[in-house]
Amino acid sequence: MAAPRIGVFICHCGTNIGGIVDVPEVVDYAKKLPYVVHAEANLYTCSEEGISAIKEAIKEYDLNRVVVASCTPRTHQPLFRNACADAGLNPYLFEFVNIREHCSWIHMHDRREATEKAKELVKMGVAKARWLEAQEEFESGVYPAAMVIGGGVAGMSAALNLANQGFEVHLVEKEPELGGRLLKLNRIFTINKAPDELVDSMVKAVQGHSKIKLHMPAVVKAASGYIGNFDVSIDEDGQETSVKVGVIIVATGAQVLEPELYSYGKLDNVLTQLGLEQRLKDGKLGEFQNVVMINCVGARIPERPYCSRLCCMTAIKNAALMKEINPKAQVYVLHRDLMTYGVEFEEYYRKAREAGVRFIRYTLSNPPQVMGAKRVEAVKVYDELMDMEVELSCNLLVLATPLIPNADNEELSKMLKVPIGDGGFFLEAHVKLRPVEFAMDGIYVAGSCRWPADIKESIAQGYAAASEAAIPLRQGAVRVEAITATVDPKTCKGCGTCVLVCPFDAIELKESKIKGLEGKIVSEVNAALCKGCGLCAAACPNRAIQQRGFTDMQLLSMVNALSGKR
Amino acid sequence: MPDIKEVQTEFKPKILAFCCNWCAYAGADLAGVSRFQMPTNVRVIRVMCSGRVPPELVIRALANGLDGVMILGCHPGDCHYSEGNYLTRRRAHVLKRLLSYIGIEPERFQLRWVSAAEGAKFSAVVKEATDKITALGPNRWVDKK
Amino acid sequence: MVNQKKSKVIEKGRLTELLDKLTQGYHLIAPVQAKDVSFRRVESGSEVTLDYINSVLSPKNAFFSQTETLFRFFRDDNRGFQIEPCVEADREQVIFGIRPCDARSLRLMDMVFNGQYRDSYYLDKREKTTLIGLACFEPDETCFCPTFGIDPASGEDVDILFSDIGDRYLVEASTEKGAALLDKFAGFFVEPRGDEEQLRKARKAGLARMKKLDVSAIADKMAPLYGGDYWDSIGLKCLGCGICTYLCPTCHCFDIGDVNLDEGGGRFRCWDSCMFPEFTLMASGENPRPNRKTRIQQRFFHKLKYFYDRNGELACVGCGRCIRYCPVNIDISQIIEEVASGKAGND
Amino acid sequence: MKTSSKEVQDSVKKLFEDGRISHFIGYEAGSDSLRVTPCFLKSGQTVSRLVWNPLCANNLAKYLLDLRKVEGKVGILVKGCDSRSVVELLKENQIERDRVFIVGVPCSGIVDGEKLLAVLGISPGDVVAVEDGGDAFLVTTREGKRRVRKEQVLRGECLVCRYPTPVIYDVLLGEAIPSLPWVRDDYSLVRELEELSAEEKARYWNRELSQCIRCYACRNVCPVCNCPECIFDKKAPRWLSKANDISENLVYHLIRAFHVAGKCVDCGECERACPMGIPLRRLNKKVEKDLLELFGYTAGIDVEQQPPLTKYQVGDLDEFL
Repeated sequence: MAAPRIGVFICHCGTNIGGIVDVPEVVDYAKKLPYVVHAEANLYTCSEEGISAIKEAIKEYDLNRVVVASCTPRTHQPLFRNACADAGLNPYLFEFVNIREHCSWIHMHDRREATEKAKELVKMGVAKARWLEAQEEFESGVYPAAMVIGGGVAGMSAALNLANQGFEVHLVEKEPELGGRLLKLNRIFTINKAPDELVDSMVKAVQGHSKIKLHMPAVVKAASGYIGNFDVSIDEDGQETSVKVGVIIVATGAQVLEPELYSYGKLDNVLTQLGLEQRLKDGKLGEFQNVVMINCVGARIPERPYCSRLCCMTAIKNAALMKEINPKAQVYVLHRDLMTYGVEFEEYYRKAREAGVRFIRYTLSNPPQVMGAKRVEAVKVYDELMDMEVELSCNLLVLATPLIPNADNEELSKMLKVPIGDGGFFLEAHVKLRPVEFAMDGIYVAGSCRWPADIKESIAQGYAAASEAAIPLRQGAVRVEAITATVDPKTCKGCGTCVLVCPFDAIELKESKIKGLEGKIVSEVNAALCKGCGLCAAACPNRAIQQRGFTDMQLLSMVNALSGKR
Repeated sequence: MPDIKEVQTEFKPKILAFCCNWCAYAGADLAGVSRFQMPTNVRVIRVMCSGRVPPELVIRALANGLDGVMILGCHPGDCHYSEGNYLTRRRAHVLKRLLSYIGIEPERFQLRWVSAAEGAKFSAVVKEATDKITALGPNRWVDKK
Repeated sequence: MVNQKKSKVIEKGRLTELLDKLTQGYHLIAPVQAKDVSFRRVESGSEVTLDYINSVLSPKNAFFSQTETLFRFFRDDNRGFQIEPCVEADREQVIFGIRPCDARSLRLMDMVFNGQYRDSYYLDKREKTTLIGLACFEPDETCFCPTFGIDPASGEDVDILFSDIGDRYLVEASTEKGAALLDKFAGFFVEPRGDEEQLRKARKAGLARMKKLDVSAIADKMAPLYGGDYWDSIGLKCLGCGICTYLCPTCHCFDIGDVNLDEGGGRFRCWDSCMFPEFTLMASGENPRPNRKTRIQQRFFHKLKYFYDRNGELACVGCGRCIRYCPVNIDISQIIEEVASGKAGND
Repeated sequence: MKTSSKEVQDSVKKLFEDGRISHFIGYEAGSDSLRVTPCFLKSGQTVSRLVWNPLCANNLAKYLLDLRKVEGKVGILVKGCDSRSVVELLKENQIERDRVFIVGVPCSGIVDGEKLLAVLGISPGDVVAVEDGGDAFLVTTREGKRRVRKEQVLRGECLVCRYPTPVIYDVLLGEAIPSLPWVRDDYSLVRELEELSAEEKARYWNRELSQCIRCYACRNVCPVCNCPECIFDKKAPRWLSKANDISENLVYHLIRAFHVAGKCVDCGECERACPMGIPLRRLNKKVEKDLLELFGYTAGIDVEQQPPLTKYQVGDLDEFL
């Protein structure tokens, strides 16, 4: 390796830096730092002029490391890396020092100290730069096909979206028909239509699409690989087939809780809302007079603290329908809070009230009581508003229960190496910023398997996931910033600590194939899976695994430089 | 009249902060963009995740004579790598106790959560650390040299 | 040999006072009781203990310290350096209480540091030191200094020998340096009463039981064992730590390193150990002694053959420290016995 | 220590005869009567060398690492603490379970030679043999037999041992010992120090660690210090200066304490090996205590248990805000 020849470029940033920090003094200081062969000030290093100054200096001084002290790498790093690359220097031989956000802008009243700090930050950057190494980015092709797991509305929307963009889609549904949970419903809230009207066209479109290969009934048995290159094995009618895809969308939905409360399952006039819809759909409900519905059954309790979001609307929908079927019926909805957000839902609720549905608020500490030995005869409830207990005659009790995660989520999560959150639903990469991606590249999530979602939301999420998934498919290749981990197989002892801490399952213990180490069990990093967090590098007891761009040598050199050690 | 000879040079602690790229470093950037003024004592080293900072590096920094070391990462649950900061948190609990056990004041090593939106918190953390460590005086480790 | 004319006596009650006096004109290094007894610089006589067989660390530290700065340097503005040599020992020093085995080890160290290359750092301290030995009448089980021709009750390698003979010490100077020191502090010493030699003889009675091994042709007997499987099980058992080499009064290997700071720095040397893998690690990555077997073999070959071939002496004084402190009980006296008796043959 | 040397010898002999092992790691008499030394056998012919007595302090698990590549299975004699080191080696994939044959011996305490000599007021040469006598050690001296209450002369780690019976073995020689009667507060040593002021703590450790000569015996004797190239030996980056001063000594011992965190089983070998008598267990015990209190973790009891610093719980203590 050639001796380091470091060039340092200090940006005035107009007066942003230069108005506070004594830039010429920092330049003079930088010139005396070890391995620095050139240092200069620029009015704006990021300007065309600044960029060409870097390129020229690389040639003139035969620089093999470049340090720019200016603003934040979070915005400007790509620009300077490209400048280096244009001048024939590997872009990873560039180091950024932030003397604006982290110095001049926050120490405007102490020019002396700000200058001293800028000098020290430059010293640290130079110390790191001395140990930078040229890196190659990992690039791998993306197999132009997608898999969508789950044939509900979310999954079908995603599949259709991708297929219409021209990508081959494998849609895997475990039931013998498409449509998911929607098929079990009687009506859909706010539009009050039968679900068939919605689903049928979608199902037909899916079934008739030349780009969609339907696997049904089928389940995913195993999966391996990484973005662009997944191998998924599916069990289709007892036959195992292997499918190669570049991206995967998880849209497996959720299920309705069957409660062990309010004599459900013991007395035959107690139903869940879904059970009620099933009977309505099948025309088997029969006569009824007084209907009581209880909301939040098994939800928003310590063992299941979340709100399932859909059950209030479902209860309102069915309460109104009961009133419609039998206007003489007394229909009560006992609720804790009503989640009828937005104009559309609020209006739906108002209409139900107008139709004569009565709403009574109960509290968790004082839940309704069911009366009756063989059948429910009445429900006693403490009405908070009236501050008294009322007894409601009842010959049909309907319980609104929350959506709960599918039992096989955990299995699927292990297979795909995507996380499950606290409640058992799948966990997206970021709650706000990355709502339909998993932290694992190339795998996306949509619909109620992530969190209870209504039809509109499920479809929107299906489209969103498809659009995210289309990016790598369209690009045809993925590049990974060269900050991924590397293993020194000579010193690796195969203890597996890195394997345990890696959040992306990017590291595996394998027999080494390197000459002289054949058969030794060592860690191996899959660069396509590695996201460059460096957890492994911090956990490895003898530092056999390192994160490129953030090696021990580089970080320790910065610490030493800051402490006045060379 | 105070004896002028007794007046010593003011102690200006030198504090190192490892900031994760996604939250704390961005928070520090935001503090800059917002022009929140703060003490000049803290120097930032950018890492991709707070979980990249091994205890060895903290120990080495303190042994080198730095007066304080901070690791600033995403709030629990917000880690860009989903769980890096949880591992950092476990290690930090153990390290903090170990350092305190050998007589290094706990204030000299801190783990704090700073999100990308918390420019004000970043500046508060810097100020607080500077004040506390100034009050403690120079790192005891230096006396050992 | 002891010059009878120089023989003196000091009453035990006056020893502390003498040591106090010594601290005024000299750096006094003497055995101090901590967890174990070790030689340290003391400020007063009362810190000194005489209740010990021998110290954990040998007194070699006083001449060849574990870490020693050789010179300092300062950077000037033009990227040059100014070098400042380290100050020489600023005062004469006295080591009080050194055992005859350790005193002999200094003779062996002299062969290294005062041979072809004269090591001024070592020699400066050596020249400025007066050794006051303490005769050893109750050696440890692990002691075997007679093997190397050392009389644990003799003053052969010290400047002055103190022998504890009950209520007083018999004090004999064996060098001019020693005699001069006695003269300087003549007020503490009185003429012998006459029974001293007899008392000393009685105390020496127990020494006859000491282990004395046959090392007459040991270097020759070592030669055929090189690379042999005799060292396999020893190497397997050995942990590769530095206890034996660091506690050994004759081991003298060192490494050199720099402290490099912004404003300057220094060069230091520090003890090193042939038991450590990186001792022979080359910049290329090649290591000629790649495992514990080859390293421990080196240690015994150095002690029992190479040093002898070069200097005509074996590099062991039988102090027994390595035997006492080895966590896995590797025992150099056993190895000498096995080599000498031919039991250490290769299978 | 009901198990006798004879039982160990017979059992090992049988293992060799039945072809179940090709090597055995045990103890044999040392160069004096207060010492034993590790013993490596390759056949049943020499089993009479093997001993088992209250002097068998060495944690032999370390040697399994050296015999990873031999033909056949390696047999090893383990006490409770040693067996926990074996668990840690298995966890770290450093040995394969089906390549070792573990002969467990329940252990009711190992004698601390120095304490014994001090209590009896004798010198090492006076001791002829030490045997287990239930709640006391039976010491044969040149002057006759003496009985010493165990609590007076046990090694420090044995005074707080909660696993006298091996936690993993293929065969157990003798009856399991559920607990030791003298074991009470495991962490009194740590608590004493925790209660000191920062200044007092610093002074304490300065005093202790300034004695360190960096011979690395504590590291080299430790079964869980098994990295092929220790970070302290690395030249680049250099984590530790070779110059010996208290500051660097502190760096060494702190980092080492961290590296064995969650793996240290308090076998006490580091402290036993230290020629300078540095109370190293006090450092490792602190980490052990914190891991227990913070994460409910105890090392070396279950091969399936994941090391505490490689995992987390969302609800872990958060004192950082």
